[in-house]
Amino acid sequence: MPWSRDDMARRAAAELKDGFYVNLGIGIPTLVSNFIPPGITVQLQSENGMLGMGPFPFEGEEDPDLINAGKQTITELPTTSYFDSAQSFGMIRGGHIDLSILGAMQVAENGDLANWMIPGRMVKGMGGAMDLVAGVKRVVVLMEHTAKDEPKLLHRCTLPLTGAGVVDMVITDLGVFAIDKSMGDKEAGGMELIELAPGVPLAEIRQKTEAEFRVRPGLG
Amino acid sequence: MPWSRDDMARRAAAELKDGFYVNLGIGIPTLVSNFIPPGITVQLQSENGMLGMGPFPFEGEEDPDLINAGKQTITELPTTSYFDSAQSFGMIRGGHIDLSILGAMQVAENGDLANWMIPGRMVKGMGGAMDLVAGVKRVVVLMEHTAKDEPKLLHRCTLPLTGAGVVDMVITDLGVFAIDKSMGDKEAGGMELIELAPGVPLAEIRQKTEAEFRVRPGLG
Amino acid sequence: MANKIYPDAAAALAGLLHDGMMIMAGGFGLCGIPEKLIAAIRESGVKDLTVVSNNAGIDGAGLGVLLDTRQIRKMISSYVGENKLFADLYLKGELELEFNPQGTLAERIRAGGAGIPAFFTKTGVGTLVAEGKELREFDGETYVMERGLVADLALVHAWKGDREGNLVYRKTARNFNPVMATAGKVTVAEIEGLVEPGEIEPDQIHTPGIFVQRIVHYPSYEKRIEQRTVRKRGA
Amino acid sequence: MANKIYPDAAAALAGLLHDGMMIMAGGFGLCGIPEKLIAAIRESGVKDLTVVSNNAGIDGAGLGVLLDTRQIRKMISSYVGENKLFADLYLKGELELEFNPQGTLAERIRAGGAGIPAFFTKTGVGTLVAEGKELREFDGETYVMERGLVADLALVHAWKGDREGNLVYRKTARNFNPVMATAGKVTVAEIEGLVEPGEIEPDQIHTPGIFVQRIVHYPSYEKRIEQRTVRKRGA
Repeated sequence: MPWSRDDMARRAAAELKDGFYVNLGIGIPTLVSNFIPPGITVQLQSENGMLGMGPFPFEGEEDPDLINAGKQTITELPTTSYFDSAQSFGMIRGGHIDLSILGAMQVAENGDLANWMIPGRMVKGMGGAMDLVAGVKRVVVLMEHTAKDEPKLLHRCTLPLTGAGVVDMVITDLGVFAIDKSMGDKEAGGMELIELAPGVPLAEIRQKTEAEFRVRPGLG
Repeated sequence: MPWSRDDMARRAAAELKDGFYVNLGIGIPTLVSNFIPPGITVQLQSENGMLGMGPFPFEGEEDPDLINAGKQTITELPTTSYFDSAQSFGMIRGGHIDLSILGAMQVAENGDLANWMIPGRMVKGMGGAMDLVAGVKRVVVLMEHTAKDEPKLLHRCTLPLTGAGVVDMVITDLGVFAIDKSMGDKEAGGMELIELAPGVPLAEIRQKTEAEFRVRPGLG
Repeated sequence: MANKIYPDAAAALAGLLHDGMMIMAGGFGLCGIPEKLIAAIRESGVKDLTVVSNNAGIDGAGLGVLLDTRQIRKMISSYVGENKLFADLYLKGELELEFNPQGTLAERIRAGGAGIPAFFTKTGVGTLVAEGKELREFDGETYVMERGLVADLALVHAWKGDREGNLVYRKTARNFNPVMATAGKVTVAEIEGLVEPGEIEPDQIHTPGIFVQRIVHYPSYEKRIEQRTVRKRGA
Repeated sequence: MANKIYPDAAAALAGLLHDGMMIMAGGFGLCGIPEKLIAAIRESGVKDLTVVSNNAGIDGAGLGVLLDTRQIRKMISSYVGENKLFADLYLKGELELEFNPQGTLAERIRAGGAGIPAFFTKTGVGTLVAEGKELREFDGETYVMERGLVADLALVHAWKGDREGNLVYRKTARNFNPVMATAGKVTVAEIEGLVEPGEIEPDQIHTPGIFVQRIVHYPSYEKRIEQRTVRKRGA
């Protein structure tokens, strides 16, 4: 049975380590904060200028001066600090954030990521996504395995890239893939299926994936 | 009679305008703060990270965390703000400081300035001087006209430069020179004597100046 | 002290506006935007503006009000997804758009204010953003060169300010405001609270007064919320 | 929360030191220097250091104590005029020296911490500082390219800090400390006052905890004054 969105978020949360500084994208990645394992403390960064993001406010306690990068009202924590946009992206670009978990339209087997633009349709902009994938130490993509039955894990992305060779791991509703970015475009084989959602046959993943990938020995 | 150091500082203070942000170098330039004309308020910047520098503290009130760029104990004012070295030099390099008044070993008729190094003797370092002359809107040099009877206003500097084509005005004990930096190295005549200290003969200035200069009509 | 306080936003902008100019406006979404100054820009009728701002407001709020009046010719932004009129004008070719990655935008503005004409960044390498720009390798990694940005006018919103122009921002309303304050040939700040010099602890000043030429004080602001997300009590 | 607090400076540096490494040390003159951490570096005996610091201390104080023991191979500084031993070692060829203009030094460090490998500046164009470096024209003006700096270890001194590593500096003791905190592969902070998270107002934090990996708290410091200048009362 494929993973639910909560299952996917729970699996992504297993990538967190105590003391990590983490940036969560909008959509399914936001759910990850609900599944932080016990005994682990992470600080969530919001690229509009905040470290130590707290939960949504109680009704009536919303503060228009306190929002996250998705423009949602949030709260602060005892660990919170605020800073300006240049410092925020200095933090991101300078490699100080341990982990970024974000959504994607397409991921290629060489680690290329596309998640900001569909040519010919309205373009909303990349926001901070290009900075995050270029600067954060480790990039985990959390997305549905297919879109309208079309594969999203591709040999090469067909949409304009957000970043080239930037993705380290992809978690979909069907399984988990690790990408060895150091392989680059030089040869196939940089992508490896390392986990299957319980009861999902390997054949199904193969059929729904365009990207070439190895299978971790013993899997499936 | 040549100007005293206080006279020179007073003349330099006439370059201040109300609301100016000013950086004063060590030595004679420091004296300028004693001669700020009535009705004029300026904020003094200290490049180690302070705007709105106050006077020396009363004895017993020295604070080791509060010094100026000359490492002297100072005080703060109601207008004071503190910031880090990157912001301080962003302020300087970005052209936000109106006026820098500093000392010099040599100034050339094209606006070149040398004030940081004598080759073969110990080198102390340029500190913030190169940033100041490159970034501040207007640079005024305050110096003795000669050193051991050798001219300091030269055709070209012989010492390593602090900045090329950066000086707008030179005030010495004998007079005041304006330098039109836009003339650059293209032709002589960028430097003009615009004031004489009272009773100083033009002939004396000519004799003690190697730089080529015009004399403002009616002077001397 | 030279007076930096102006009676209202229109007065604070008097003499600073001309058609075709470049204006920076602080804020992220509708958070920390210079709303009174934007309204005064609208009233002034100045047009053909190039506006540098992370977002373009929403329909009828923020910079959206300058889209209504077609005063903006070009936006330099990182994300404009919340504005339907924007999409409409853009698709009809009535509005130019230059997308910058958000961090590149912030750094370009910071560089402009700090006298840095250009810098290199990893962000955008291998994407549309790097097309036509100089690429360069440092220590085995490829970077793209981006240029500093200086505007004719920067508009910022601060929480508190004193007569000298020292500013303090509040929570995530800080965002682009401090860097933009450094990058305007002239910077005008609207503030929520006006205090005397000395009332703000000098270690806690976010924007030193040197960066602010004009100040206008309004005691109340609209401060719309884009996404009102809450949780239940006692959950 | 992962523990960042260490019992003393030696413990805070344990496992981080190796001969030939590059260390950044905050401070301007003797103001805001990480004096306890410098003393622990001396005790450790680590050598062949490249030290990035605006100054080199004075004889017997600040980084001067690491010159006494010949632990420093090279200094990257803007001004070393207050140190006689420095002059001596340099003239004897026992110490390398790289002068950077103070603003270029600050910007190189800030760039290193912010993932900027290189930038252009006007400072130093036409001087010895620009020799051998790339020059480039932007909008009719000539600039020199300077490189970002990242150190193996950054040592900073702060006034207050909490267990998360959020730091606040005091007056002009701030100087190079906040930028260096961002530019160390590991950053160790010595603090004068330790408080609990939440005790520092989040709008007033100068260095967010993400930049600080280890903290050591000492309640008292030497804090020598280099130039004790005073005025008379009732003048």
